[in-house]
Amino acid sequence: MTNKKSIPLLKRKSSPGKFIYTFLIMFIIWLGFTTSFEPAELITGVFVSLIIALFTDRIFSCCGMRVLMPHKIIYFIQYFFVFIMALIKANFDVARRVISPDLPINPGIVKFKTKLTNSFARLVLANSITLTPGTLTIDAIGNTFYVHWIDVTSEEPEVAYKEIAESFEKILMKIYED
Amino acid sequence: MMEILEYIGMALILIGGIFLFLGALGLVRMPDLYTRLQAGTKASTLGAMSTVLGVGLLHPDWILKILIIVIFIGVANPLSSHALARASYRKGVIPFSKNNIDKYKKAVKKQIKNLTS
Amino acid sequence: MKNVFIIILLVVIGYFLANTFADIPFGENRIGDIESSETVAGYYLSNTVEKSKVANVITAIVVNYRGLDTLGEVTVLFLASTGLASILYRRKEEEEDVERLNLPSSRIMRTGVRVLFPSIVLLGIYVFIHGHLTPGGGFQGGTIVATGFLLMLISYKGFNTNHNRMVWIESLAGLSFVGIGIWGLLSGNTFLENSTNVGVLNSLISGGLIPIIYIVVGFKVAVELTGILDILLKIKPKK
Amino acid sequence: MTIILTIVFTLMAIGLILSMFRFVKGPRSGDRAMALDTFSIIITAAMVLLAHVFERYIYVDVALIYAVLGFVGVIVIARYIEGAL
Amino acid sequence: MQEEFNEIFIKYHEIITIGVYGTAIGLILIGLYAVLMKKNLVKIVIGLSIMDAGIHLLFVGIGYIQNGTAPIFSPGYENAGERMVDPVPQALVLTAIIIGFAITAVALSLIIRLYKHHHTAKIDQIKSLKW
Amino acid sequence: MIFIILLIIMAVLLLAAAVYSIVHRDLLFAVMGTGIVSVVLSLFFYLLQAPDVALTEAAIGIALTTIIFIITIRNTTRDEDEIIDKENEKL
Repeated sequence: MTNKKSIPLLKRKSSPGKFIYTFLIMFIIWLGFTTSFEPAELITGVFVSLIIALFTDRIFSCCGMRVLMPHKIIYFIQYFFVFIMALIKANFDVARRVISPDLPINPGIVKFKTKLTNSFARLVLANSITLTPGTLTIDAIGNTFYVHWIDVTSEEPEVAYKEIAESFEKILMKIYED
Repeated sequence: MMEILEYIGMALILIGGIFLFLGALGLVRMPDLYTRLQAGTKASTLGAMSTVLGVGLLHPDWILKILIIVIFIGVANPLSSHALARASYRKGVIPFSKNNIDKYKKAVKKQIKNLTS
Repeated sequence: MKNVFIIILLVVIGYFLANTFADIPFGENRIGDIESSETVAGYYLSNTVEKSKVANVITAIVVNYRGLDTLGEVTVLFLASTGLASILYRRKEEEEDVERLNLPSSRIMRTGVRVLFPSIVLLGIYVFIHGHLTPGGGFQGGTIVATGFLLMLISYKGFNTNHNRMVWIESLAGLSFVGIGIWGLLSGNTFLENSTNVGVLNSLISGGLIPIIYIVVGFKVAVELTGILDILLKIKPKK
Repeated sequence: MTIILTIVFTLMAIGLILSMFRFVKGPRSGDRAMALDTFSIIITAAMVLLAHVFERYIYVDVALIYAVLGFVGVIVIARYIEGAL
Repeated sequence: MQEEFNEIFIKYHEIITIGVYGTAIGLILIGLYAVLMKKNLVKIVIGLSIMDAGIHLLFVGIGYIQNGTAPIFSPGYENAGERMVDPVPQALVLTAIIIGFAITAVALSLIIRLYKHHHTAKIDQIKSLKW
Repeated sequence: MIFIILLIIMAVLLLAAAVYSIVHRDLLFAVMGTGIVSVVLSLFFYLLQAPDVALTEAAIGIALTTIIFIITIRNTTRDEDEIIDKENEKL
């Protein structure tokens, strides 16, 4: 469970759920690209998304349709707001540090363990950590995250976990790990 | 209604410009690579997102493509800075640290040992 | 001595270039009224919309009016990829121990690349399907698709391109490109001339053969560039 | 409105110059790659803003390509620094 | 915004001309300098690509028309043919960029091959090229 | 005003990046210099109302040119004068 090896790329199994999920996401992105609802565009979009989904569904999708359940979408929206708040806070933090003349920084690399096992959830967590106040994901080996922290308050993994990742991870657990 | 959207859009564009500038300033002022990466990534990502969204509010019929651009920036930019930080650490760029807090060194040594053996 | 000579040469070339371009005022309208203009640009700008119903004039020039040039361009790309393959040729027995990457990339990056790859391919396909409506076209779209493959190739060890399938796609695309061109000849026009005239301006189905040609070109360019990258990434320096 | 756009473009131009400064000075290749990344992201934003100035929707496509592909170059450089290629 | 733009264009016309043509000519000269002076083959190819960039800029600069817009008849611009920039140089440059990439790829693969043979990438040390 | 600001900045940046990539001894940095030339050149084309050309330059210059140059310097040497310098390799 903890040190689960990632499955080689081409040996992943394809499944109908994954296929439909990939197809839907690709079609939404296609709509974003064209921004038009003409029948010809829609038919081409369906066709192209089907072809791409056929070839890449086992690469793209982690867990099929169960991410798109209604209650999970609510969690997604909640996550989005938490993330946006953290992003804005992060930027004022950076602005404060950059502008102040004596550079108030005390950087260091801390580590903490995550409970997430799904690699997609880990990607989301890592990107969120990179974009939130004073932290930058350097690496993830096994289930340990190594994070460069611009203002280290404590070296203890538990404290670091609480300060950096907990608010995101709670919601991500609900989305991906149920 | 349209005027309100326009004012919000202009405000977003201005904020975005300021943050893009601050990101570049952080790139110059910070003492070592990792802190530069931090300042650069965060500020420039929010700056670009906010500018792009501001333009989207000025032209409501462009909003879908604008949202796609915002999502792509949000996924791709942290990824590149993560790759850069990891590669630099492995090539021996030592982070600037006042109290020598570095939990990553051991893990890298162990991993390299595993790879070579 | 050589230094001085070269600097004198550069100064002379620079002087004459600057002198020449000082006579061409920047931003001057040299086309004039496009209907009665004697320039090629006037002809293209005034005739593209009615004759071929293509919004993007550059696409019309590249694929339709100067179609033979595009055939040459595609040939140059094809020659480049074959030339590269033959220059960097290695024997079968050497091929055994070839590994593309020395080190694995981190799991976060692998996941990120996995998520972005289908969207990048979709973007490339969007660019070459909409070549006649928006900026872009077959060459650009093919390049974007190849960039997506590049991203996979540099982060996954197990990702391999299927050589046979690539050869098939490339030959089919090349054949249909030439076939469309010869069809133009057979129906009494010039090579690659747009003999059909269907659709409404600024909708997806417009421009007759032009979108089809650009889609074909897009596939061909994507496959060729992916092939070039695959060959280049597999060579290893001698230790 | 025009004054805000002028301010924003001036800020972007100063940002470009600052990252060029980091590019020329940066002691290690990581710094230079970071400067390249900042370049491409500032230019993405500038392109979308210029599409608003020129009032043409189709220009946004170029910015889209930059947003998607801008990070590929940096990842390639990062993989080379790592010694993985 | 358009009128203000025109005013500025006329007022600072010389600066803009020097900015575009001067940059292009500067790039060409810098590239040429590298091609002629540098010993390393990779540097020579870099010089070639910079020269390419200058020539592309020169072409697109010639095609520009004051107050012009891109030659694409997109919605809302169906009748704007009068103020579109010259499409011909753009089509030429589009072709030239792709071909330049192909040339760069072949040149670099030749350099790799030469390095394997001679263990150097400097032209003054590749003795068998002399006769 | 926008036009003038961007144009002058871009002219300066283009020439600076070009000179940098010609002068610097480390070939990796020279290649990154060409990357900057290509990025800024793309904005230049965009400003000169040539989105098609800008798109082509963006698609080709940013990733593909960089990787073929990088593969070449990996298979040859990274130093222009081929003086193998351990400190320099490490950077």
